[in-house]
Amino acid sequence: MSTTVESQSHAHGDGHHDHPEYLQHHFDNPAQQESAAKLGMWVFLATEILMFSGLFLAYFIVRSQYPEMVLSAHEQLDWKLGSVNTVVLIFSSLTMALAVRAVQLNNRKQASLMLIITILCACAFMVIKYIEYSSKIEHGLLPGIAYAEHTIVEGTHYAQEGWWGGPQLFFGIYFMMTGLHGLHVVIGIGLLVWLLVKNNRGRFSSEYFTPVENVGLYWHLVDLIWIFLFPLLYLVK
Amino acid sequence: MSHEYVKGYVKGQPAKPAHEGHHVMPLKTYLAVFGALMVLTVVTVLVSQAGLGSASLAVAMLVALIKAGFVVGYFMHLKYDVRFYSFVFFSTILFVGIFFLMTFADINTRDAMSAEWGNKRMKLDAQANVPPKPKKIEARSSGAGEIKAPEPAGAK
Amino acid sequence: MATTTVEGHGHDDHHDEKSFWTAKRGLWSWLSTVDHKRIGIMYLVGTMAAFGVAGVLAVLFRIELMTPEIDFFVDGALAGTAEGWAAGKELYNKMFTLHGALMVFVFIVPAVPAALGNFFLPLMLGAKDVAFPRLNLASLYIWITGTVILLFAILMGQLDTGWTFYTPYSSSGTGPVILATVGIFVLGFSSILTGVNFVVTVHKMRAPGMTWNRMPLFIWALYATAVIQVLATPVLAITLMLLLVESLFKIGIFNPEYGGDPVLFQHFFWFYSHPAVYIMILPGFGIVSELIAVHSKKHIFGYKAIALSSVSIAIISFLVWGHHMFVSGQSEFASALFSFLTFAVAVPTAIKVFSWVATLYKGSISWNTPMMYGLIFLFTFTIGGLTGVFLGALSVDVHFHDSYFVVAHFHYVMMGGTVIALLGGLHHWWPKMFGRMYNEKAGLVGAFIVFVGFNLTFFSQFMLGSQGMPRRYAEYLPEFQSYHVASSIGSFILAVGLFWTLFYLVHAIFKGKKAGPNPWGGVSLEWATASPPIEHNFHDTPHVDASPYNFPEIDPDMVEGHH
Amino acid sequence: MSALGSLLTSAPILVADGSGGGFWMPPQASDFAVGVDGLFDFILYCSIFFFVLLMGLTVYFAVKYKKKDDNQRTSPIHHSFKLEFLWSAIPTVLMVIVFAWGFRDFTALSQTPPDALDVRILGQKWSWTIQYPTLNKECANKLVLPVDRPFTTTMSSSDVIHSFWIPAMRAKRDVLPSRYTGFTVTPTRVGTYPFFCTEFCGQQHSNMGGTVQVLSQDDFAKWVASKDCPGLDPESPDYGPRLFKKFCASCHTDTKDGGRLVGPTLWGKHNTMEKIVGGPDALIDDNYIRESILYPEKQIVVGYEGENMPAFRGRLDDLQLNAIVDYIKTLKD
Repeated sequence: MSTTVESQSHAHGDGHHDHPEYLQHHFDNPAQQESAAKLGMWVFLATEILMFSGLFLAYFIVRSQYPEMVLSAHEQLDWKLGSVNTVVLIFSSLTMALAVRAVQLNNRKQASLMLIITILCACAFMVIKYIEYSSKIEHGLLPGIAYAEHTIVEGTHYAQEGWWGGPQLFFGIYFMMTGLHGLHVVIGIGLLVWLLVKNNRGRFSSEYFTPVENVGLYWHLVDLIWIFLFPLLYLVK
Repeated sequence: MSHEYVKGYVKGQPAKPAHEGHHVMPLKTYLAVFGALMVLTVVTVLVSQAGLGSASLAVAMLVALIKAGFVVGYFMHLKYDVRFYSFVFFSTILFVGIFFLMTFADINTRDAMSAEWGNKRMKLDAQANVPPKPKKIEARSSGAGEIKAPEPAGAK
Repeated sequence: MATTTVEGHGHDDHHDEKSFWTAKRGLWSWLSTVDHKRIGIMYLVGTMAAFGVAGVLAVLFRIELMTPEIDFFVDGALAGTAEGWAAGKELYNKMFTLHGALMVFVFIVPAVPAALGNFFLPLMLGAKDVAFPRLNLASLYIWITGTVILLFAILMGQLDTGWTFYTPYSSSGTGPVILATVGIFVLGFSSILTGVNFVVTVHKMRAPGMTWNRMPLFIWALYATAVIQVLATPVLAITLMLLLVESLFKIGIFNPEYGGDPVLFQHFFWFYSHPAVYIMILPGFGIVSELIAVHSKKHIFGYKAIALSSVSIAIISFLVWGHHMFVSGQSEFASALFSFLTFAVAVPTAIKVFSWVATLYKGSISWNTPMMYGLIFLFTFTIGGLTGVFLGALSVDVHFHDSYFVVAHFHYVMMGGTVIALLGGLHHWWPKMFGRMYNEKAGLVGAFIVFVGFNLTFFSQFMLGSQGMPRRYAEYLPEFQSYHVASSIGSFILAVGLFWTLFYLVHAIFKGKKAGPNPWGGVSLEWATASPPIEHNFHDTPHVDASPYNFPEIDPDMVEGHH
Repeated sequence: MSALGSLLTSAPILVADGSGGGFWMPPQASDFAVGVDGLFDFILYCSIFFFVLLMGLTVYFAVKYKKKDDNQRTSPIHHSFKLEFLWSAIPTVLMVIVFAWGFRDFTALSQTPPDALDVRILGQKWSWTIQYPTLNKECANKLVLPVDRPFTTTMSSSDVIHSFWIPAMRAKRDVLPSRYTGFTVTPTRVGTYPFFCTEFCGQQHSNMGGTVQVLSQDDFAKWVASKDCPGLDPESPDYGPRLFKKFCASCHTDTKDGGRLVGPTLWGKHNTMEKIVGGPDALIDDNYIRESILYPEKQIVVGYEGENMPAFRGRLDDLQLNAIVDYIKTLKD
């Protein structure tokens, strides 16, 4: 999945012959290329939103079927870590936006600085995520049959069998939502590093900053999904 | 029909070259938006502690929507960009809404048309001591014993 | 009469320019190409191969269904024993699952958009290529990967859940469902990427002067298809991911054994799969609009109505998926809602069919193979569409759901609609793609055989269904046998017709007469370049200042009164 | 003779008995069928009318305006608002009529009159168990009904989704493992009609059917009093075999020459040694049989790993379990 994202959002890097070097052969002028790339990115973001919508619907349905289980099960989640993660991600969204602004103003050094901060914030997000996951694994709060491993009655596959709609359902949803979101953060880190490398090589300028803008849009969407994910999973009483 | 050699159409008009007229926001606006997002995050956390009960879901969603508005409007430039991109974004939200609404239209009205039939069915099952909600069916009479959802011992 | 002018120096010095076939040589030039025409050809070969395999499977279990008992699939050693019959039925279930999965996910969703669409979208828009050429190549490789995984899963494993993967039957299984889910998960992304590519190409890459009302209707249909692909396929991806995680970790969103609701899976699945059937049929509509307009040399009747009905079908198709679940325990209120909206989507389709028939009025209709397939499409698709009304009505659907009536309905729409339109499109654009003309008489004979075989195969299944024969049955009551025998004979004729078509088309590539750039007298842009087209399509970017249906034969002052 | 099971052997042929069935539809055996056939005919005639109109025009135009020479002139008209409005409005009106008619009959399926005969139907991989809670009767793959008295079904499945369909009565509803579903129909015609499972449910899906026998009022009373389909009472000697037939016969055979269906044949297996997957060989004694019924995943015989037998814990009470184990122990020559 990640390869296509990279190839899609900056498929126009190496133009050739008399046009400006960043212009692709099948486009006629930079404006057409830039608006095509941005529209392509927005349509791609539409598919991301719809993909996550499936998970959000699964969450709301599990919540409507087993309200008290969800409320009791999400006590296990540490909302303080969640809040820190939210702040980290929103801050990285700011620095990403400033990076795009810096490229638009031809300030390459500031752009690189902002990109580095964004990458660091993203890594911090993943570290906090790792801490949360390891504490969950330790307590055995895992999805489905892996739930509460050590309380399994000896000899049976499942936890207490016939135990339907228990916390393992909530943690199934929790791990899928945060897992898929985490995967998108990792893909984002890959893209940002790629941007940083190209920026240091001076590929971007106020003339041509489409890849930076597209990765920025992608990163803001990842932040947007977390903005909805955080209250639903960690906070709602 | 004018034949001047301009190609590439953005919303029907020929596309203007990239660099001129691209809106760059002042630093002040970015920081202001960031401040607003921080405040709203704190508000979200406080609201959830306030224990509004069932309303807390609605309020949390409202606050999240406002934050999303800020991110999409300013950080993603939708406010200053060609209207078409906003159209793409909001039509996506529309289709997500269709998906949610129609699915819940089914789930929440399962026995609506024949409420008394649904209740009659519930009573019917009382004898079989196994309520219809997703339980093992036919766990009838004494031997099978009642199936409860015991709290996992080590989970706290 | 303004026609398309290819500006710049004269036409003569284009002949030395190499066609996209010969511009670059060698396997690597094909495998690493970003030329939309080559990718279109590779998709064409791939999807036709999948169509062939799935078609042969269909003929195999049609042979089995000629007799009420299971016998053709029972291998000799176990004949007559309970074990033999059980294994025979198991094989039958695997056969129809492979037939369904290959046809739906591998053949019919990508066939028209990715094969003909990839080839002709940029040509008809006057562009050099699609918006993201490398993404287009990535989409092809993702399609190949997905197909390989899916084939491996079904052939190796015991996948017998049908192409719909209903839980809990699918999630209680082990290996094969997981591998097949991954295969289709990957195939979904190929469809998303084609969709993204087409939406951006239509918006941003149109030739100067080509406003939305001057685009050929094939492009409108591909645009509407791309919108559905972009908006529906991600939900399939997440549904398969949920199914995957459910099978592995027994989470219990869909599996009732762990507290899930199987009807919920049907909601998730059909939210993609109903718009997917419009992904399959809309390109077919686009091809038929082209065929009927070009071969009757008449401006398409009601251009705006057809273009807007394509887009409105694309949108309304997201509101109607519940009509697959009227008897599945869905609430009566939701069933009523879905039934009403289903009829809303029937009206634009009816408008299209009426407009096509109206286009024939006072035209100059040439009886060649593409036009014959266009007329056959009107016949078979109208039956398919009208039988959809039966299935949309609540009470009648209670009787017909999951019976052979449904099988006949969707084959009339898919096979009678998309495949017939695809055959028409292939014949219509064969000279443009390969520079060679197929043998007209052979084409007409092939069209007739396909028409007879198709109707004989599937019309008898309507009566089967209404008389009470359920779907996906390896064995049935003896009194249904006569219908089944008729249907099986029809499928043999259809198979002969399709293989015959394959033969003379491939033969034409090498031995066919040379075809000029515009054999049918079309006016849209693809006929303004050489055939087969040069590598970057047009020598100079064409200017468009009139609708693509302004044929020279149209006589402006031939008004109502006299001929 | 194929193992089409009870469906073929005991079910008299549909057509022979179902006189009155037309070209399209089987005989009408319920009030709901009348509504369905009425709407079906209405849509059919409208469809035939429009189809003949369209195809007639198509063929007429294709012949009349056939291209004779290269510069044959064609008409410039390409839209007319009046015509386009007409052929949008008429289909819309027809569609609304069809929707309303369909909706009216559809809701009737869910309304239960108080005097309805209560029938509980349990679908389980490849056989139906029909219980009459008020009459203490239980039949396998056979539904006996009094004519002109509504009956309401309460259906549930113990493994995957099935679907209960009586073509003659046009009634169908999916049978879900997660909750009860049902419909209410009034049989109006004495006779014997087949019923089928229509939601794909695995290997023997095509054999998962049976017969509906609609009897006159007094015949039905006689049947209730008769010994046919007695309720399952633990004291009767055939309690074990009937339970075996209800729960196990779909996947295991209990006769000398019966081979493997899904699981192994259980004939002559008692007190023999079997190779177990990932474990020492096991003696098939009482304990092994009992444990394999309640926890099938614990000791799986080599060669049957992929079959994943459903677990019966929580579905069989001890009386039923003991009866089945005792019956399996008697399966030897």
